[in-house]
Amino acid sequence: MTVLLEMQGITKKYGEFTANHDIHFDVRKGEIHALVGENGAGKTTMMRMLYGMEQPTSGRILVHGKQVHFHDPSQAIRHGIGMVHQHFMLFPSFTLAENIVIGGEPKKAAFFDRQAAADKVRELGERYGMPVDPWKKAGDCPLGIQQRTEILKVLYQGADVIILDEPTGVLTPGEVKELLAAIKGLAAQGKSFILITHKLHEVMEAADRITVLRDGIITGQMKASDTDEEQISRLMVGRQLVPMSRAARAPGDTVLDVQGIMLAGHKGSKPLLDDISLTVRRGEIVGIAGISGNGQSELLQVIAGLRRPDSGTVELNGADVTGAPVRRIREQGLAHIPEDRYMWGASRDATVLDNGLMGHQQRFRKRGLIDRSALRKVMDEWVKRFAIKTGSLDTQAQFLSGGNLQKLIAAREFAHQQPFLIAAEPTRGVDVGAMELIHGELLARCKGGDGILLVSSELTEILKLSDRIVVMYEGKIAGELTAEQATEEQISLLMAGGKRQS
Amino acid sequence: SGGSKSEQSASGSESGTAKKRIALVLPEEIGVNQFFVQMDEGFQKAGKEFGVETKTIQSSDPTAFEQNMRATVAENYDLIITATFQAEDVLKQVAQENPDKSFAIIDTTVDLPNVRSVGFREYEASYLLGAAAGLSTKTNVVGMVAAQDVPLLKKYSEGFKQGLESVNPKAKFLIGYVGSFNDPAKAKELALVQYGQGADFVAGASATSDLGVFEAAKEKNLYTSGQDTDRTVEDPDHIVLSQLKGTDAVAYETVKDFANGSFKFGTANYGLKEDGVGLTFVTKDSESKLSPFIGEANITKLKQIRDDIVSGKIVVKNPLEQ
Amino acid sequence: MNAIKRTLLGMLQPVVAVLIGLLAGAVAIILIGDSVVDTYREMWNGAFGSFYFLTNTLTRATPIILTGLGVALAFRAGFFNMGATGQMVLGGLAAAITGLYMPGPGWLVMMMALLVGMVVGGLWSLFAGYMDARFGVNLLISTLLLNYIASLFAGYMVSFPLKDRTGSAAMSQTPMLATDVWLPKLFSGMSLHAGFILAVLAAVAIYIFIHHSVAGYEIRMLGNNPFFAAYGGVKRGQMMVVAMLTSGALAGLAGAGEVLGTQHRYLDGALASADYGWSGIMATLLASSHPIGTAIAGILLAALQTGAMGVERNTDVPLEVASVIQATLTLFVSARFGYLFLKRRKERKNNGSVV
Amino acid sequence: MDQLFDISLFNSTLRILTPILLAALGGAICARVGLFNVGLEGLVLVGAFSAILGNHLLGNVWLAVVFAVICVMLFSLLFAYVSINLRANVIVVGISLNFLAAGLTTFCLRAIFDVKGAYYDKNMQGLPRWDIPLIKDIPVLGGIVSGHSPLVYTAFVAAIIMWVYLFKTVSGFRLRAAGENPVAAQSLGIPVRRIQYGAVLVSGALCGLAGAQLSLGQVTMFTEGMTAGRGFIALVATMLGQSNPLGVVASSLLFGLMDAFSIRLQGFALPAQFTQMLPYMMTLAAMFFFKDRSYLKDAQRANGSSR
Ligand SMILES: Nc1ncnc2c1ncn2[C@@H]1O[C@H](COP(=O)(O)OP(=O)(O)OP(=O)(O)O)[C@@H](O)[C@H]1O
Ligand SMILES: Nc1ncnc2c1ncn2[C@@H]1O[C@H](COP(=O)(O)OP(=O)(O)OP(=O)(O)O)[C@@H](O)[C@H]1O
Ligand SMILES: [Mg+2]
Ligand SMILES: [Mg+2]
Repeated sequence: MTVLLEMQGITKKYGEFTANHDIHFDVRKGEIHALVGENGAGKTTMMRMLYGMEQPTSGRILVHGKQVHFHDPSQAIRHGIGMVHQHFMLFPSFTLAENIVIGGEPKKAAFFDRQAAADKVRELGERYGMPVDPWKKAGDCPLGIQQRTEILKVLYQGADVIILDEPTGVLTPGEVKELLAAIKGLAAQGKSFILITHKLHEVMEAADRITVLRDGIITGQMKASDTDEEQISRLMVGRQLVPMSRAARAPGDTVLDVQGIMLAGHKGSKPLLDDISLTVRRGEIVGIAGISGNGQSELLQVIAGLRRPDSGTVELNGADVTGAPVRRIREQGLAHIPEDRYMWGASRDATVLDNGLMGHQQRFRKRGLIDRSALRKVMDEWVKRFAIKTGSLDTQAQFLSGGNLQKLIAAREFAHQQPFLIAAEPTRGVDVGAMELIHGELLARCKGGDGILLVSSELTEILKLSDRIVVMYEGKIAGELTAEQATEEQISLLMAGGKRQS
Repeated sequence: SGGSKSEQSASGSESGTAKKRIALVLPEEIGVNQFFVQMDEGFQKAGKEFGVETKTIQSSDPTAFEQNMRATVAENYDLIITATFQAEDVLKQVAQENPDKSFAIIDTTVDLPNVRSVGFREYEASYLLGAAAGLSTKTNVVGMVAAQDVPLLKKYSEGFKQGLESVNPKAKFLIGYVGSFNDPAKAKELALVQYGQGADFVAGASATSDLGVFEAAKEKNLYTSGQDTDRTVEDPDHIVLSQLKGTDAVAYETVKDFANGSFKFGTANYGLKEDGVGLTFVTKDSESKLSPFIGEANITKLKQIRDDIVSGKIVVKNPLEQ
Repeated sequence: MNAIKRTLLGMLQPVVAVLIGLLAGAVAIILIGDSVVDTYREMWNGAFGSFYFLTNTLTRATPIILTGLGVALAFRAGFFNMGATGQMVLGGLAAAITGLYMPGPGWLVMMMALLVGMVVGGLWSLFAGYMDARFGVNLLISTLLLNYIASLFAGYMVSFPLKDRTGSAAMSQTPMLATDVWLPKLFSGMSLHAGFILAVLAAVAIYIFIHHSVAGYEIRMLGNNPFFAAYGGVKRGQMMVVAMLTSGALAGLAGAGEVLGTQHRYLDGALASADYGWSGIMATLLASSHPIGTAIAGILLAALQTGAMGVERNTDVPLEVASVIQATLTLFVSARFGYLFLKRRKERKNNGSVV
Repeated sequence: MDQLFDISLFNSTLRILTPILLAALGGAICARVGLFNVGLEGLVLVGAFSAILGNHLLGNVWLAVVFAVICVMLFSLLFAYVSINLRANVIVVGISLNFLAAGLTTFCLRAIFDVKGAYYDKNMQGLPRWDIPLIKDIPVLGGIVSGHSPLVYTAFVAAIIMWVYLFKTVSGFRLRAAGENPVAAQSLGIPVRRIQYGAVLVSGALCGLAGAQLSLGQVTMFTEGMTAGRGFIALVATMLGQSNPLGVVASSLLFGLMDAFSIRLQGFALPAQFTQMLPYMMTLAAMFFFKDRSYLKDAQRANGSSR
């Protein structure tokens, strides 16, 4: 097979810090090359160099055997390299069609032929099994659709080598299956992929070759057929992972009681939440499954006090908190790992220290001032316990890798010691080691008698942790299953709006 | 002013011939008002003629003015001239703090032993102008475009109104305010509105903005009047009168007196009687020819009114004394 | 070591910018055919030439610092408050009214006048904040518009009901305040008044508030990411009230300080024509909303202005050219030469392969 | 009351709003590329001066307009260079430009024309008034619409062209993209900087026209500071119109109408200060009805200065 793209001895330094060291890496025509590694291992950095967003400190990049220097992404695009970024690069107020065709817009004279663009996008979506509504605004779409839009954009640009940086992080199992199938189909047609993911089963399912990165160094490179998940994770983490076992639990009193929540949709459209009732007891984990955009986010916002329901009640820890201010709800017993860490969970411009303080203001208040030294002490512990990689506590949060930021947020919320915890997508974009840590922590809390409401688009996560599983579809509860009853097929069917089989 | 003072100042001047140094410190930027420009011209002219070193200092705002005044005192000018009501506060303070320094103020009165003040009774000239308008209007509607609705400008508007009512009680008086001293476009709109309301004479009393009134007059064949200097020369067909105020002469005289050693402190007040204020064609001839809108007959009547004011037969109320 | 290096690098940026600004100003001076050296010497003298001129500069800096601090606090909370001028005008007017009509001993009246000025400025600012929070009326626009409304209203008040009827009665101004109500001068014969002390104290207090207090933390987070703040239980409404009220109160204090310390009466147009509001906004932006930095930038801007006055008085360079030089300097002071220069060099050093 | 509402009210509305509309369109295109232009006031002032200067030098009112446009475009390059290349805070740059323009025009007035305060030449020809052939005979409409300076019509045409450009053409689409998410636009190879420069230049051209309308259309003269805050009102119109050219037309119309109305309201018992408040009050009131602030938020975030 012909080598399309090659990195030879690439090293990338940020000041003193080496993000990539002596990387040798290549992509062949029609292959899917998976790149795996822990958070902060240097995967994204590698790809940014390939895509012209960063320049290597030393080493060479070859395309079709010829050395290239990319100074900006447009040059990479011209050489047939496309990238789907982990954090989307979309224009929220533009339609999906506009987002996809930008840079290669169909024209009538100098005018933008939006109809032609929509037709092309519709056709493109159908061809690759990723249909989108071309006329919808990107900002109004759920993350899954935004992700799809990003992939379609790269395909529209006609890339031969497509870099996907954690493309499945926000997709539902069905969507993941479709995506992987589409990738494989495209690979068969001669397109090449670099696939970055933390989900090893996806790697095993789709990849032809696998490269493992640890602390900026390649620790292994092999054919997918020659290896297994265990070996890969050992290469990634540098140690053996212990499989977790679930102890039987005996749930106690109700800690969260949601009754008949209604939330109207935007002018005349379907309600966002339609008569949702649900309880969580102490010492149990209730999982909410569903394709993103079916009301999970809104439900969490209602419970957390970020949105007022049109009717219905929320009772937390024995008190009615419907429509109460967030602070009161938190004091009443809520901790909350939010689903979108950049939108809700953190302030990028603030320091790690300031990000850690949120919600703990009262605890670290000393005569109206912030007791920073006490906070530092506590946060140093978090950093150690969750192995958060950060320059210092005074680094701005935007310089943390996504996984490390997630660990910071989790640590902050676990520190609340509240009887009820919302964990929304707690391990999105997090590597296996960190995932193990967060899962372990969740189970420990549950064992200690706290109630947990887990929302995840990751079915395995739901199945692994939950005692009961609630499936949401179009703002309604489509079904509820116990951990023993539930199978992946059953849940998938409910998630897709199918009737519950009894 | 003794010789010792000039010796002190000599250190600051380049030649060492002990030229007297006089500063004109203005409370605003010169371009804000034609009146300042005129004053500065008289000041500079006298400086050249009488061999005095002159320096004009403008100020961007009241705080800057105070700082400029104080700095000018510190820099040892032999005489510091300033002008207008805006300068009163600061001058009172500075002059009191520096009793051995000489000051002069134009256009208002500050009663201190080391200040020479010259005020004007513009309202007398305004009265004449108002009477002229009242005598001449054919539509019995006259207007005025003033800069701002502030007490200061009552000197113009109230005097005008008195004069107008005295000769033509039935005439309707319109007044519009620009809200700014330098927005000719807005002033023009105001004049056009008054024209629309039937005015055939619109007086300008809005400093630089008057230019907009003049343009409206030209465009709609209205009659208008200017301020301070003889503006009729600019467009005698439409600018038919001009209210006069001798600020340049006062600045000139002040410098002249100081240079000749005949400078005296005290207050003076110039009105029609002293020829400090006036109206073209009535108190002073003009290069331009008289507009038929006013007509010789009216001028004769106006001259009579002027004489009556001077003799005290007509008493024009000072609008600022209420 | 690293901290020292960072501070030095941080200082390099403004120094380079000022140098370029001076260079650009020099071009303007040469164009009109004057001596660059003389002009800049007079500029320096006008700003810092002697203790007297230094105090002049600090006097002028006082309202700039105070409005700047107010703007900084609002910016930190994410509210783009452009209404400093209006808040200052109403604060000044209110202080003058209190100073004139409140009975009691002078010092008490003075304190009350300052307080009332702050309250009125704060309420005017809060009004804009309230319209934003409650009705979604954009703050940036409303504060700009409220400036005009405040100035016109104050103009009406001092032209009619509150007009000074003593003396020549020609000015739109309130009567003069009794001398025992004036803010004390710090040095006799100099214009610097106690308002400057208040400004310095305010800078320190706002610094501690923003960077070390819990409420300040919540305000900062609100400004950084309002969603994050809401999620963490920060009460947006409450913090908005605190931020806008304080912000307006500081502008009101600036106005009250000018009235009690400099003009000793409310004089129509005096506060607006000096552009303290815009200068305050510039000071804040130059300092990236850091309170201490805002105070320093305020002094710098004031120095440019008093320097320009010095140029006007002592050279043949006219006032408008002095203001051209002043504008050129501020234009370049906010530019990031130092930063770009350093960054490029660093990149070259670190990434050998970059062409 | 019929004195308040007559044809001349609407006629003068069109005159009053034109400089504001032109400048606000300039502000809108800058806002669309993420540059919040507080310097409109200064740009218009330079335009007003250079229009008069051009007329004086070239003796032709059309060349004078072109001259003004070119001068302001050059002046606006300063804005572009300092804020785009030197990454200075756009608001500081805008405020500085306002001061710079005030100083520069005053200085040039003295240096070139040797006058202070105002330059006025009674022989100078201002912009002609166009009587539009057919429309001028229509009873009411003719009186309102016909007989204005060509720049009045230009302003409305410019608004429509800008609307078509921004929302219908490919190039306008990319311009909006560059403003909405510069990083993403850059990553697609869209030349963000070049687009920003282009937008600033267009804004300069529009402000040049605005200035020309003020000094050659509404009156024929230049006086110091004759913009008298119109640039700031244009800024408000830009924001109120959400940087959409048609929205900007609507907000400028509102302001122009209220200003024309407030002039007529003087003399109806209210003190002038209160009638002068009317345009600002009404604009404020109008904001209760235009609440979509998403675009403004982006614009504020883009210049990052609230941090
Ligand atoms: N511009 C930069 N300056 C300094 N350090 C950087 C920079 N970019 C990345 N890093 C650091 O380099 C390391 C590698 O980051 P990278 O994003 O490539 O990791 P990753 O493998 O993509 O991690 P994740 O799985 O979390 O996405 C991280 O520790 C990161 O903090
Ligand atoms: N100037 C910088 N200094 C330090 N780190 C930086 C700098 N610029 C970027 N980084 C870091 O480089 C990495 C690359 O960022 P990217 O946007 O690709 O996603 P990510 O943070 O790696 O997300 P995730 O960890 O989920 O993969 C991030 O860790 C980012 O915070
Ligand atoms: Mg990554
Ligand atoms: Mg990363």
